[in-house]
Amino acid sequence: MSARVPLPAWVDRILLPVLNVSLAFLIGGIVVLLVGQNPLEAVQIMLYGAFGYGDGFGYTLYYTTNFIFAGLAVSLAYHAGLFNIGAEGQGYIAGLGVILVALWLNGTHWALMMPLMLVAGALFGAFWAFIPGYLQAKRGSHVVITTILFNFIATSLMSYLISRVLKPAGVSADESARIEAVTRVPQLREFIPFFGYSPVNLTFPLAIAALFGVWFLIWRTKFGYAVRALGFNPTAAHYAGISNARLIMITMALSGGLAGLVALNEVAGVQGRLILNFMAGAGFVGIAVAFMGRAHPIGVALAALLFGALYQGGQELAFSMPAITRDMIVTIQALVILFTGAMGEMLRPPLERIFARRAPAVARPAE
Amino acid sequence: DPAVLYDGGGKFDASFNESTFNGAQRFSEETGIGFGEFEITTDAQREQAMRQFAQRGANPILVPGFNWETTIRTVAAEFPDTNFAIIDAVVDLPNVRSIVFKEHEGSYLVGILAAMASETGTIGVVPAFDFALLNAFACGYKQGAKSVNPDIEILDTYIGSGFDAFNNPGGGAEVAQSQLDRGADVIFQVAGGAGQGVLQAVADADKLGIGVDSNQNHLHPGNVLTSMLKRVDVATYNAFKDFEDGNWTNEIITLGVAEEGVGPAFDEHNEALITDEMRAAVDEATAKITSGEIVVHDFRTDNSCPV
Amino acid sequence: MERVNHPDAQRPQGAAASAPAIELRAINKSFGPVHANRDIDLSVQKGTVHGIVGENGAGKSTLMSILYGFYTADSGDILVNGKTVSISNSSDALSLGIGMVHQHFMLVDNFTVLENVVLGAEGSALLGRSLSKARSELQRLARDYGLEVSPDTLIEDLSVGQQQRVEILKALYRGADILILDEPTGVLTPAEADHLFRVLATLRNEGKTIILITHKLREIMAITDAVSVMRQGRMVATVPTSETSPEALAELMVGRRVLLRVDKDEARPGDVKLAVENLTVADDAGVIRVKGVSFSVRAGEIVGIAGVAGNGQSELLEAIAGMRRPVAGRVIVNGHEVTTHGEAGAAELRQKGLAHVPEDRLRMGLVTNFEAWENSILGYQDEPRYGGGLALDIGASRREFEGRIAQYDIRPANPRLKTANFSGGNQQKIVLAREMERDPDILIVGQPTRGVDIGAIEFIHNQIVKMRDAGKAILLVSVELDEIRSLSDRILVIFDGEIVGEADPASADEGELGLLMAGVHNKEAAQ
Amino acid sequence: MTYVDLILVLDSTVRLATPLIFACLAGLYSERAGIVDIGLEGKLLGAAFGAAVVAAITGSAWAGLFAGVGVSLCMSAIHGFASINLRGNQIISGVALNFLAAGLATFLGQSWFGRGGNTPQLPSGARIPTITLPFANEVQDVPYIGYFYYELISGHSILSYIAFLIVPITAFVLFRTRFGLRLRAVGENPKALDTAGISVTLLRYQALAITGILVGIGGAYLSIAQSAGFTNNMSAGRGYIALAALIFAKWRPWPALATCLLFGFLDALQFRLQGVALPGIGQVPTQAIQALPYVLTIILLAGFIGRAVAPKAAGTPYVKER
Ligand SMILES: Nc1ncnc2c1ncn2[C@@H]1O[C@H](COP(=O)(O)OP(=O)(O)OP(=O)(O)O)[C@@H](O)[C@H]1O
Ligand SMILES: Nc1ncnc2c1ncn2[C@@H]1O[C@H](COP(=O)(O)OP(=O)(O)OP(=O)(O)O)[C@@H](O)[C@H]1O
Ligand SMILES: [Mg+2]
Ligand SMILES: [Mg+2]
Repeated sequence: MSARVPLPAWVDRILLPVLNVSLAFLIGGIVVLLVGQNPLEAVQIMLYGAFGYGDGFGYTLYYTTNFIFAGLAVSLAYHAGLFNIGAEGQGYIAGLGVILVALWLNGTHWALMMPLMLVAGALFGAFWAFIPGYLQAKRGSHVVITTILFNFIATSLMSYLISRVLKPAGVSADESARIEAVTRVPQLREFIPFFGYSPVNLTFPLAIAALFGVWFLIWRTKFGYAVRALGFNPTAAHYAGISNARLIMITMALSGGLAGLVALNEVAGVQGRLILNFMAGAGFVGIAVAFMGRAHPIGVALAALLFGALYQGGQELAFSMPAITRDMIVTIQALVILFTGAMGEMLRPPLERIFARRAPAVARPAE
Repeated sequence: DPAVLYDGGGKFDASFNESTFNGAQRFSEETGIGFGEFEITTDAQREQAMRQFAQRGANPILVPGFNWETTIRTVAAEFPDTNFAIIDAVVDLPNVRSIVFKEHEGSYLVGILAAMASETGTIGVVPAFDFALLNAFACGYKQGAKSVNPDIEILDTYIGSGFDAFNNPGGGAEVAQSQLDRGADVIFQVAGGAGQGVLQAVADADKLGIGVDSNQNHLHPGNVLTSMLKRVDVATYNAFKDFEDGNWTNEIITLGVAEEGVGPAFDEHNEALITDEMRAAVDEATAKITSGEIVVHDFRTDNSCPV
Repeated sequence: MERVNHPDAQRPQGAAASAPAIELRAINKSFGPVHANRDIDLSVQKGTVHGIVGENGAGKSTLMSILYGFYTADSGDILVNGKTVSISNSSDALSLGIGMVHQHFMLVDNFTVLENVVLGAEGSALLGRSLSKARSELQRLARDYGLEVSPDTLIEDLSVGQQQRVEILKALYRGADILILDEPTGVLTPAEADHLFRVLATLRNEGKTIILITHKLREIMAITDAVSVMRQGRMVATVPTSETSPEALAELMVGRRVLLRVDKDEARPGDVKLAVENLTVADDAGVIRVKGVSFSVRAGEIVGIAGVAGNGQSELLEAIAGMRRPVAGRVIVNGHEVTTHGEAGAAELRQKGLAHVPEDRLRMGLVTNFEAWENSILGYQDEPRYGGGLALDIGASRREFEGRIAQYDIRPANPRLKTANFSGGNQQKIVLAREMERDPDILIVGQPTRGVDIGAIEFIHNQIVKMRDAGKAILLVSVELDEIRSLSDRILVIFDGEIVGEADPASADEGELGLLMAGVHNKEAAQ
Repeated sequence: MTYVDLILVLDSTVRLATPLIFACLAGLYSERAGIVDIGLEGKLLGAAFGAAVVAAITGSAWAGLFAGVGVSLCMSAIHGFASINLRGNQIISGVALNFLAAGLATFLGQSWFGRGGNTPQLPSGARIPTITLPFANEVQDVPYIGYFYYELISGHSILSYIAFLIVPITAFVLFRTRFGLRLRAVGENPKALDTAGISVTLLRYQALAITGILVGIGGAYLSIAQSAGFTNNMSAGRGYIALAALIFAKWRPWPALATCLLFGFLDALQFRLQGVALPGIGQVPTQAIQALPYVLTIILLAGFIGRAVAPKAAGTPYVKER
């Protein structure tokens, strides 16, 4: 076995991920070939659909918004050593907070309402994550189980509330009353016509802000310092005078709050009403996004964009190539997760061989 | 060319999306005219895909499911020269045809059959989850059964609490079993894909199931009493055909028992199960519903069921 | 009394004629950019005890791990009993009769002793038979070598000394002819160490070959036949032990003269700074570990607590540091009774002027995934000098740490290096620098030199004495009796959660202290 | 609730618990070996698909069972390659497998059968049969005992009996065999095993193979025993529930059985309590009843179960040199 030489930074951070995505598409391309379509054309359609024109790009960003929030939610908890599988349910419950405030003050201008809906969504999401956090901190109940179970409970609760409480009589769909246009979070297209009809809205800049916010929180505040200490070594955190229990509860609540912002995008930004299952799996995609992004906001942003592009590009592909169904899109997404996430190191050894410098490694003095 | 956009459950949901597809397919086979189609994966794709079809000149554009209501309002207004059709909702725009079914009426007739076929005096209904449309089926069914036998016991059990429930035949089978255990001998499934589990469990126990949406009598001949047909396929076919023949109208089409848009399926598979008496009772109720003598309550009007 | 006994003074000279048990030729190994071993040659004669010494990070463990097949060398040859062999994994090594006791134990914590011993050498597919065979074999080993350990106890319930015994038993159970021990005495009490060396002597007399890595030069002088010195990845010398001295070895290792004893003046004790009254503390499982202990520490004195590991020292330290809520009793720091023991209690104690160098730096004192500067504020992160309000002032923290790097000679001098990548000695310096530079009134120190090389030990001891001379109250807990004796102004002996005696380091007799530590309360009973 | 009701609920419990038991024990092997498997859901689905496809084509339930196991073994192999050889993140690999199964099953099913991924309805010969135990019919009228034997003990799918059998086998393997000892060791401290001369890689692959086989049987149960064909996404979250059950049971086989039975029981009960007026409370929304199993689980967890400590090495790839 030869000495392992670290790859140049650009190879590690750019070339390797690019090669991984290409590999995923290569395998996806074989699937496309199998159904008798041209893979190159398919890739072109996907790329064009995701980035090539205003509408498409807007849709990409709209999906990205959701995935950023969900990815950040999972990441933040992860830094404290907690695996939050419950972003799906937390976002779902947050929808309730958003809609309650929106309907209560329906007709009020969005400039006033957006902060209110944001806070309401975040609070509801935070609440739904706080309970598992509390149970973990005080009762030692494993947060993985409790968040899974809370997803199921959220489904039941929301089903009841939407179908039986919020649904106006005489409406056939199981959904809440509508939020008036002035109250809804405005679409970016109202300011930037480039985005065409796409639903990307003011929540997107908020997501970008959240990326910075979480980065700042984790790496530039005392709180973040404590969170990371806790995540890496709870005993050392205890030694440092940090209250592990309190920190677990706060971190879970913050994580749920972030997940709750998905609801702001969906309920107040896109749907304008509360519908069943509006999360549509965004919370689970958030897990993949967080881990692929190595729980770092830059990574989360890129992974969220990748998934946003896959969702939107996939839509275009399914639309333009009827032979390619939505299930194939899911398959291609799976391949991307597999090759860029789980098998991301596969190409490292060959790259290391290629980039291994001739000269023997400069020895760092052993001490 | 015409186009179809399916609702969230997807083209092959063993329910009304599939029915829509069948209608479009029949039209295509008969006329040789192709049709565009798209299955959404997220709610945000509704508007996007509908607009894409409209921009590419598809006409008419048909969508099954009331979830399309908001979308069609937006997009139909943008494309006044394109014709749209929506099934299960009313959209009052000059270029939209609305097709609504009175599922409660058809379910009422099916309920009559169930009550008459039951030997135990207990029957069941299995909706996928607590959802107004599904409750409308269940509520009509209960009214029909009670009209035959006011003392009949009707078990009503949901499989799950969200759209996932449509994909859970294992859960459907178990729910059916729980009703069978409690004495039900006729069970009406209103659960899409999960309904197959219901019918399977009922057939395994050699009792009677009732299919929904399309004719499912053939699935377990001798163990499917009937199916509550909802002729989405016919409505789709007719819409496309009307457009082709120049007969397109932008009106509200209500399909109830009177219009033969809903009702029980009779065919060779359930011939042996349906007595003349049952046929007569159904015919009588059909006549009374048509004449307005019987008004079947629609759950959706007030979110509640009188029985 | 000689600390390390030689049951047998004569060395098997005749063995030199046959091929060496182990011969390494031009071994090279790199971890990424770190060249841990370069062109290492080593020859170990059969039936001898061969010592290896070197600073932290010199490459000793790496070399031995290569011999044991845990790492694969980048280049070089290994000869066992004169034959070139290829050792690509540990089972190759085991089948060549090489056994190893690792520096960091390779035990499964929630397994019993017996299960750990048979793991990988079970024999039959069903456990029952292997276990009963191992049980009787363990009895034999216990008889032959005095390595007693209860076979059905979980590893996590054993003291480190006992855990190490299990490691040795593992190797012997596998029939090792060549036994590698990597810093085996780092965690042992003198009595345990003595015992270990008696066992090693017995093994050598049976013809087995032993390679011993240690930082304690006295052990090298006492037990080994030859000694090799490593420095910065190279083998710098191999000499017969009889022809060298601790001073000479120390100079070879570090490259300069090292003072091997602590120089300090009389203590001038002042006011009581730390008082412990009737302190009773339970461990996580609720077992009472400290039983109504009372003592006090004055400004300007070092009070040493001597005792065999596992007699309540850890719980005592944690209670004093505010991390553990006592069952009963009080801790009075600087005249104030401590109230917020438990969850976030350590923070209150720090504010009151108590600094704590924990026993186990990797588990408690450091977040090894943090960069070094981040660890330099651990526990003090909320102080205003590291940023007002919520924000953390990275610049200030780093600058401060850079100053300390120079002062404490922390190597490599890179504040942004991940802490895990510093050597044990340097990790310890990071902790010490953090706690001492706070200018605390009271310093409690647990096992300050565990696993640390002699150069660093010298430095650390001098720092502690300097603190005392600056008028700090210092409580020192160590299982190294030498360390306690050379640093302390007063010695308290702890046994089974109680202070069983007090001694003056100047006059205390080592044997007497040893008996106290072993729980023999009065001399008469001992004799 | 009468005696008969109780027996019927328990009967239902067995059926509902069967796939959970397989998935949960499957997860037990991999997590005990230090590999977190969040992909149980996808493996259940993949196996259900494979089983239904082959059963539909061959008409043989046994061929279907083998195919189902084969599919989940392949998925385990991918998981192993990613997380053992490439030291990739086990969670991502599991999530990817979940997506892969959902997408590929529907895609392949559609291209083979043209029913949107669903396989054709299986005839009874292509389904795993149920077993009537000896004398079940004869004794069914004996009060209590006879009925208990007839209804609850007899008459289940062969796979249900296998599920119950796997539990003592697992307990035996885990705690009484050499393999079990090594398996537990590799999940706690792989270094200890490595230095003992045992290959960590090989052992982890073996564990994953067992995981594949067990979860494969569980998936086959869904499509060719409980149901008569494959339906899209028919695993319906059972993989996640199994994961929760595993933690609840603290990674031990008998408690795993108990937990799966508890989940099955609460679910069975839930179906029967819908619409029933509860004493003292009256009619409650069905959603409250549906959420009951999860709420009760959380209460049990918080109230009685306490801290669950995972195998120490679970989730982290084994790296010798960094
Ligand atoms: N697993 C590893 N991965 C990468 N680098 C390593 C690893 N183990 C050791 N090193 C590097 O190799 C060098 C030599 O380490 P080694 O463990 O052999 O030192 P040592 O002489 O045993 O030190 P100590 O006295 O502290 O035990 C270290 O400085 C370290 O940087
Ligand atoms: N992954 C690694 N990368 C770089 N250096 C490492 C790595 N792992 C360990 N080291 C370094 O290798 C050297 C030896 O490590 P080892 O774990 O054997 O003992 P140590 O850190 O010196 O601890 P001790 O205090 O027990 O002597 C140390 O310098 C340690 O920090
Ligand atoms: Mg070492
Ligand atoms: Mg060391």
